[in-house]
Amino acid sequence: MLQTRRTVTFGLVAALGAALLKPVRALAAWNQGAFQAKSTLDGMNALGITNPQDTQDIVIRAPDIAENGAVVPMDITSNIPGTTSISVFIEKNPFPYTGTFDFAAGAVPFVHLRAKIGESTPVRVVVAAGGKFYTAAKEVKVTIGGCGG
Amino acid sequence: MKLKTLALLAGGATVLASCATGPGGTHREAVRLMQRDFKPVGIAGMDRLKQDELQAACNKYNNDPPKEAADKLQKAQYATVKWPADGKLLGNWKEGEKIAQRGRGMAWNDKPGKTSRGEPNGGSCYNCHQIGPATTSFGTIGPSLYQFGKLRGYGQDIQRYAYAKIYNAKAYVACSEMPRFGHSGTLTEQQMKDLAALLMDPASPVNQ
Amino acid sequence: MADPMKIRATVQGDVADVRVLMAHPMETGQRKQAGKAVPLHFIQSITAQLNGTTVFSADISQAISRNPVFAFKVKGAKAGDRITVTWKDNKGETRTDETTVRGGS
Amino acid sequence: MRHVLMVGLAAALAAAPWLTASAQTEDEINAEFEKFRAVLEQDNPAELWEVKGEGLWKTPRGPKNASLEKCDLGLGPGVVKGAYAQMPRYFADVDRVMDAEARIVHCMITLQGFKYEDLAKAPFSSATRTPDPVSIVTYVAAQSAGMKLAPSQSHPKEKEAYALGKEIFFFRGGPWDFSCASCHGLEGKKRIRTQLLPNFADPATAIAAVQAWPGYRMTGGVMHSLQWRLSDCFRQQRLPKPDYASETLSLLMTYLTVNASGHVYKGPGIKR
Repeated sequence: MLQTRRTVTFGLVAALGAALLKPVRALAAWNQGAFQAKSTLDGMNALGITNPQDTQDIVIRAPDIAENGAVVPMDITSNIPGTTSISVFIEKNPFPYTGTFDFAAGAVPFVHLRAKIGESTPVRVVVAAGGKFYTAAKEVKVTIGGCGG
Repeated sequence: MKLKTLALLAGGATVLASCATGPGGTHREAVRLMQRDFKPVGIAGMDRLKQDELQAACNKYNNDPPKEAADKLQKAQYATVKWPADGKLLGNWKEGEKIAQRGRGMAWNDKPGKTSRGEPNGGSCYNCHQIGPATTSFGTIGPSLYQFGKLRGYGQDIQRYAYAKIYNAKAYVACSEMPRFGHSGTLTEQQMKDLAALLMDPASPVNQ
Repeated sequence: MADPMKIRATVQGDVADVRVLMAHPMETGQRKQAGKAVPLHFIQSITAQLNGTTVFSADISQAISRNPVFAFKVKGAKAGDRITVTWKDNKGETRTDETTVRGGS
Repeated sequence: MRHVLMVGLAAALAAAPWLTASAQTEDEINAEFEKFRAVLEQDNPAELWEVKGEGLWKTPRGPKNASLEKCDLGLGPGVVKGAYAQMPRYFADVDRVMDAEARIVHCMITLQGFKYEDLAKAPFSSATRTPDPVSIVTYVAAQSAGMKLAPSQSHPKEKEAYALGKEIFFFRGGPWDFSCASCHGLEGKKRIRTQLLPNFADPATAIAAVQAWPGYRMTGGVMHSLQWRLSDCFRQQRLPKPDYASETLSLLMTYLTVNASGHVYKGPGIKR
């Protein structure tokens, strides 16, 4: 379903042409079901992600221990040919599904983002490529705060 | 020094006179400016800018008083310790752990004896000390207190030391950076007993 | 009105490194102010175009940090190309800014 | 590609150690923080306020409908480039040493007709509001990025300011007997909880005080200035509250900045 939505979106873009003024995203619905899912699995189901294969070809560069859970920087790179999107799940956040990043027309499958992490958690990444899903995860530990004053 | 004297001339004869006594003049001028530029907020009144004898002495000696002066200061501070009327020095280590974790109290928005959230004042202990093994985010300004009782013994003398050190740290090291939790009215007698138990109860995780 | 974004785009070879700073509170709905929960307010979607063609887009949640920072890479870009970034939040507010790709050092 | 390989290797090496955090040394944790602080610094949201501050500096505003382009930050009216690296400094028109934000406030009052009482009412940032002087000082500070700190110490009042600032830094008071030096005058790498405490009395590490503010604070996601930071230090010292943009704060900043003299200013900062 994830894959289908992207294809439809890009098809529309092509149909309307490059001079399209409105942002493409306005045409695709923000997936409320996935974003409100309380587990990674439910989020994946809502996005139509099925049977993601474990892979070494997704590189997640994030801190082993984050200095501040309010801003955890991550660089995510997919080395899988034909990557069209990268989705991020912060497994122990109240709503794990954090976002999907789509690459088209020559964008390199890489994204840098900064996210809020409530407690130590695996950060799971799912890549869509060639109609299949691939996944990798990285543990991020969040320490508690400073003086509390 | 000469330039400073000139600059301070405008401040009036009293300032000049104090300046002639040396670096103390700069200290006095700094205090005057702080008293002018600071305003009271809630429980933090202007009296907090008035140094007591110990604070003034520590500033005077750059926190390193000569032995004789240090002994005198420590003796006076030890005399401020109010011992529990019931003679019991150890409370509940579980309560002590909470007090050790909490870093709030005594600041602008806090209330007398309570934090702005209505909790009892904290002791901020983990800010500076390693204590229980479960907390890895501890500070290092003070020494590690892990296995405090196990290493020193659980006797009455060590219990008294732990209680008095929490009550008035300056009774042992005149210009220690550790607050005087009993003397300043930050912690209650029961809270100090609970902290002493955290360090001294053989059942406390500190001593495992 | 929303404050402007800061967009930086630098080309190395034929790959442009695009870095975007956005001014947005990204309220999670969990934060309390004066005892009352601040309602959810966050960017939901982002689109980036190179000379008018969409190259990067995203749907995101409130778990993205306040004042979001994103970086991505675009192949086939050259100095002087136009990069346009648009965001839209859950209240329907939107902001578009653009920059010109600069040659790398 | 090399980058990717390196990251992959690091990930492989670091596969499990977080699970045994107690075995991880302070140095390792701090090295990890340091590595990602560099990542965070590369794109600092503080830049959003630089842009905003520049607009505020150049736009005619206030009861007198004037811009700040005639404001003298010490290098002549309107000169912003490099001014921050030489502040605090003595200003003859007010016969005192002023730090950058105090000077900006002075200019907003004298040139634009704003009132001190209004500016001092809520001078610090919240999640939803950044006071104008904070944005402006962020802009002004950014115009000295990459320059060597060289606060002037030629005027007698500037030398006096350093000596007085030093006294304020070491002043012990309040119910907990704290001074600034209780946390920021310590030898060795001391920490409060997990936070490393730079020693501002030591010229080698004093730069950390000056570098950080104005800075973007990740906790709460707000832009704060040194005025806020020092005020908050006094709160944590359990002392009363220093007046916004007061002389006392300028004196303390003089002490900190002169100690950091000669270091390259790389701000505005990004802080935990």
